[in-house]
Amino acid sequence: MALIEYNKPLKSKFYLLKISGKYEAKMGQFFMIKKDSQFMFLNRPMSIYDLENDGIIFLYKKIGKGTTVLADCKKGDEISIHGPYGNGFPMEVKGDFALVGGGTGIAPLFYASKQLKKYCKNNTIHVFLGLQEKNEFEASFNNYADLLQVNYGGFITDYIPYEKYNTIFSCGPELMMKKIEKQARKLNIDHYVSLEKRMACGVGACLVCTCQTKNGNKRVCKDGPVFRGKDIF
Amino acid sequence: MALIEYNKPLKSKFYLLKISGKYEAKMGQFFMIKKDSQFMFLNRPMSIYDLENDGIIFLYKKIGKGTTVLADCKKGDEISIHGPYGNGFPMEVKGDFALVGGGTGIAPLFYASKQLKKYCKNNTIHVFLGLQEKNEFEASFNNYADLLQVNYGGFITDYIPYEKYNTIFSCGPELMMKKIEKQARKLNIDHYVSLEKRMACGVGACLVCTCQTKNGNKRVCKDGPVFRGKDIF
Amino acid sequence: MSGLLDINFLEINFKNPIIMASGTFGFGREYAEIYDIEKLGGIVSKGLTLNPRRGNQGIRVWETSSGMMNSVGLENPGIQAFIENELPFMQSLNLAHIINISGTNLEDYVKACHKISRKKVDMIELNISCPNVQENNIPFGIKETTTREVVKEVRKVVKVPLMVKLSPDADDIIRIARICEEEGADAISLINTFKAFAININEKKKIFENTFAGLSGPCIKPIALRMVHEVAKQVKIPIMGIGGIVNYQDVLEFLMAGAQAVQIGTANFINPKVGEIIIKDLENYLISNDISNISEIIGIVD
Amino acid sequence: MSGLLDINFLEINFKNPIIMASGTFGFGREYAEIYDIEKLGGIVSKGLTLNPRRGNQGIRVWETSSGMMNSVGLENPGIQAFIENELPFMQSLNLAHIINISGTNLEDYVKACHKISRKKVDMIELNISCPNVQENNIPFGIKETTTREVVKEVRKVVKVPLMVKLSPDADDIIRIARICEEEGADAISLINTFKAFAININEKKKIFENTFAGLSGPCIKPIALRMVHEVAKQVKIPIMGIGGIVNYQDVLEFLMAGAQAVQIGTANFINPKVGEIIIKDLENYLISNDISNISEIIGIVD
Ligand SMILES: Cc1cc2nc3c(=O)[nH]c(=O)nc-3n(C[C@H](O)[C@H](O)[C@H](O)COP(=O)(O)OP(=O)(O)OC[C@H]3O[C@@H](n4cnc5c(N)ncnc54)[C@H](O)[C@@H]3O)c2cc1C
Ligand SMILES: Cc1cc2nc3c(=O)[nH]c(=O)nc-3n(C[C@H](O)[C@H](O)[C@H](O)COP(=O)(O)OP(=O)(O)OC[C@H]3O[C@@H](n4cnc5c(N)ncnc54)[C@H](O)[C@@H]3O)c2cc1C
Ligand SMILES: Cc1cc2nc3c(=O)[nH]c(=O)nc-3n(C[C@H](O)[C@H](O)[C@H](O)COP(=O)(O)O)c2cc1C
Ligand SMILES: Cc1cc2nc3c(=O)[nH]c(=O)nc-3n(C[C@H](O)[C@H](O)[C@H](O)COP(=O)(O)O)c2cc1C
Ligand code: FES
Ligand code: FES
Repeated sequence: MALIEYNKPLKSKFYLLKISGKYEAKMGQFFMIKKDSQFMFLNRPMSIYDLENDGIIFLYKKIGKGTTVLADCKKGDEISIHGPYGNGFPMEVKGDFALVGGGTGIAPLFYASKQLKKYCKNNTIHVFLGLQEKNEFEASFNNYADLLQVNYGGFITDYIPYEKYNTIFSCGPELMMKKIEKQARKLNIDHYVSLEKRMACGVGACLVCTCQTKNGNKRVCKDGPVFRGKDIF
Repeated sequence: MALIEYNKPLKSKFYLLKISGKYEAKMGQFFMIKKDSQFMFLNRPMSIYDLENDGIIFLYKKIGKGTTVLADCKKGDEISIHGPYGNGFPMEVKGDFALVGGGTGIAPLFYASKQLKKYCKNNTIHVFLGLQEKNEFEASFNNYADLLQVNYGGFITDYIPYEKYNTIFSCGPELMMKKIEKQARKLNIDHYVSLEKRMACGVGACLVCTCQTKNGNKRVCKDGPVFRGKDIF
Repeated sequence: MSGLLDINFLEINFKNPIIMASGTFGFGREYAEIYDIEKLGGIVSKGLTLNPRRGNQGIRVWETSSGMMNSVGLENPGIQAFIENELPFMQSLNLAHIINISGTNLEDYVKACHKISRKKVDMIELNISCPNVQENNIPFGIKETTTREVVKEVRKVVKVPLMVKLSPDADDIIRIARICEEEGADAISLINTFKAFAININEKKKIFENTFAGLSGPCIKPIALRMVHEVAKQVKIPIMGIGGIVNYQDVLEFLMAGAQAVQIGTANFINPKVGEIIIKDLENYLISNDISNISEIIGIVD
Repeated sequence: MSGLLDINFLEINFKNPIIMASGTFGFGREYAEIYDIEKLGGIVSKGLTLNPRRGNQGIRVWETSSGMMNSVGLENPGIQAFIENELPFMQSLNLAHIINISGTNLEDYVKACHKISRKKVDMIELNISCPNVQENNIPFGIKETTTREVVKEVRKVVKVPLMVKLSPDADDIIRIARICEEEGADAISLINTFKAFAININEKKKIFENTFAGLSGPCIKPIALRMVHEVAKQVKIPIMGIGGIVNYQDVLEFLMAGAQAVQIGTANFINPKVGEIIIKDLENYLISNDISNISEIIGIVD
């Protein structure tokens, strides 16, 4: 059990939720969170948006039962949180990066850009975001990204100069990641995708989050959520 | 849905809960309240402790699952409330009153003493409370009672000068009410008891709160919670 | 009338498919004090038996995760007192009324049904979940033979539409439904409560004097929906879906699964105005989805 | 060892009556990263079949009120790969391990059981809730004849203790339990998930490609407890209680109702350390209630 520090509504039904406590995690990992409510039985997987010394921040969108319960949370409310889970984005990466996020897929990319900035000092980090409308959180990406490009309503994939990058991290709609993979394969870019699947345990024990890869069934929660693009598409 | 104005912990696991809104009710009636939680499916019946212009106040004790959920509520939390339900104490009463409460049975007596003071100006109202230890709310009974006697740990029934009263309202452990009824019958006092039974609907439709009376089965929620002592014991 | 929600069930007109379930709505009087219950499609009476019953002793209700157990034990005034004191009120309401009949032996079932069937009632719902005192206390609706027997005999005396209400504890609910159909039931309603158990661990005793009690509420919905879906595919007579419905989405699930109408029980205890709310929400759903009558979605999911 | 919680179940020593249920704990590896799982009484393996299975397509999990539905479809590496890659790990743990075996026809059941039975395993749990592809896809454990058949044949090849896991959808769970006993089962575990249904009302489609899915979690506890209580009174072999257990109070209910031990499934998903917590709480309960061994309360409620 942990306490909510804040839960700010942003545009387009996005929320920034900070939960107090000391947490350690790799970029691209996720936590399972849940508030006591009759409308939320299972935990909800949420990527790390940011880690601060005194808490962890999630960026989520209100889309259904559980996220509606979360959206109603207030400072001081108790919330249960487990994790970090999942493999996360690879740390032993090299070269210049494009981080591409669409919709809620944007969430893990902020902490990823922060981490990359810290550990890959010599490489450029370009961030590409696809959103329906302008949102309050965008600007903060400028703290770590060497370039930030946001597209509203269209296809962010149309605006990426793929040839510039050695590595791409992408997270968002399947169609988006698929398009990127096509380019990545053509240009021999290392492309890592972060997948979303409905989960129960979050730790790899129940097999409800299985996805099909070139190497057989994999558990998104344990073997992923980050996979090589070429293994998925 | 209504908002919680405050929820103050008192001694002996008692709490004073104020819910905002405009309410009207007779003394001895109750409301059904519930907070969203996986640990609270049914509403909980709670007597009216006090009615103010901008809200209703309950005095409850944390004894199980549901009251633990209530105890965790904070100012600003949403709570669902239905009512008022039940018959309440009779308004067309006469003479001098003793109000006798034990444990959580004390709750309805505060609003009852307030109402009696207002509508039966010429009669004395004596209040007798049985508690395990001194509590913060006791003193407020002095606002309306002409006499307040509190007993800690023992039997409050031993301290009542029964012969002084025309009418007794009692609420508390069955043993307490039974003892009073014995005296009331002897002295020909009008004795009204407020009963507690597990409830589901609270409105008289489901028959889970039936109690046996001299006049056959009665629903505590609808035909009661207030009955004539002589019909019950 | 908007026409959006009205349905025809066994040639009876329901303003909408929302019907209040037996035992959870009394005879309608109490909720009529709380809101305009004539907005409802219909109500089912508290379960009635030939003779008055005082019901079970001890605790009658126990809360569970997303549900409740009840052990009311069919407390009711008996069919004669009902006809005299309650039926006129139900008949006076501008909505469909269904009379729920229970019994603990065949003869009582038949006599009670016979009595009520001579009155002008819209429909009889035969509750076959009651233990048969003559056969090891196993409820009639669990086994095929007792189900066949009671439906056959009751059918002979019932002149009004006859709906049989199934128990989820039935050995094979599809077989039981088919038997009801074979024996002349006009419709099927399902499900009644599940047989369930609870213990007071502090006292190391069972909660209910009667040992077992009936489980209802949202906890049972996924199973109820499965049974409705299975039975709807296997019988030709119409079905009323029951079990754990608390909002309009649940109603849509049951209708899409093949129920022509639904009954709402336990949800009334959580919010007394739930019927009114669901009807409003259903209307809005139909309007915003451009559906001209609710019957269009019945059985739409395979 | 404190001795407070240890139990003897079929001559096997369990540190405590808390066992992790099949399909919810993998083979133990994942939770072993999260806490010291050797504190547990035992673990049951993910359900294994003779041949590897890729499991079901489409959505595999759906949340319900106080529960969840799953349609994993027995994804597993097959008995041979299990023996090579996973069994050594399970055997290396200082706790009892139970191997859960499933099949879709009699031959596969027998072959799989035969294979695993030659290894040093503590116990086999026979899952008879799987649809029998040779008989209309009705699960073996629903009908008496198929239950008898599979238990009889499997018993012939199983040399280790054999526990049969019952389905709550069984026609008559007491009869089915008795048949298992008659055919030589050493113990019974119950219950598996309930067959349930869910609809996506926006898409007007069923949620699961496989149509139905299994319901588990606290929502089913009152029914599971009833079944455990009923079966415990009707068979002489020991019982493991399963269904909706989330805390030590639930465990006490099952033990008092007659189960010798319990299995915990879905609760692991809500709090991964639930096993550790429950064991601690049970210990405290026994100490503060002056009970010297947990077995003292088994079946204490009539
Ligand atoms: C590894 C991972 C990380 C994620 N990170 C974020 C994030 O940072 N921000 C964010 O807004 N969302 C994120 N999501 C998606 C988020 O988990 C879902 O939006 C959320 O679970 C929806 O819950 P709900 O009850 O509101 O939706 P409902 O549709 O009512 O949920 C019903 C069920 O489906 C599941 N579900 C529904 N949509 C999804 C989905 N897209 N992915 C997984 N399960 C789903 C729910 O968990 C629940 O069990 C992530 C998902 C995964 C798998
Ligand atoms: C008309 C009426 C008025 C009441 N007024 C007050 C009041 O003003 N202050 C107060 O502290 N308590 C009052 N009570 C008692 C109060 O309702 C219970 O203490 C409360 O429901 C316990 O809930 P729980 O979940 O904490 O207990 P648990 O024991 O965990 O509850 C389990 C179930 O039993 C029911 N239950 C348990 N104890 C009682 C009880 N004594 N009466 C009725 N149902 C019970 C619960 O509602 C719940 O459904 C009143 C009861 C009635 C019937
Ligand atoms: C308190 C209570 C009393 C009930 N009494 C009856 C009854 O008399 N006859 C009957 O056929 N069903 C009775 N039922 C069953 C309901 O009509 C309904 O079938 C069941 O509760 C499942 O629906 P729900 O989950 O919406 O409550 C009763 C249910 C409850 C909760
Ligand atoms: C995701 C999941 C997978 C399961 N897989 C199996 C299985 O392979 N074999 C089996 O016998 N039971 C399986 N079960 C059933 C559980 O072992 C258990 O009987 C059931 O979930 C009820 O217990 P619970 O309410 O504690 O979860 C599975 C349950 C779940 C939730
Ligand atoms: S959510 Fe359980 S294995 Fe992934
Ligand atoms: S609580 Fe339903 S009749 Fe009293």
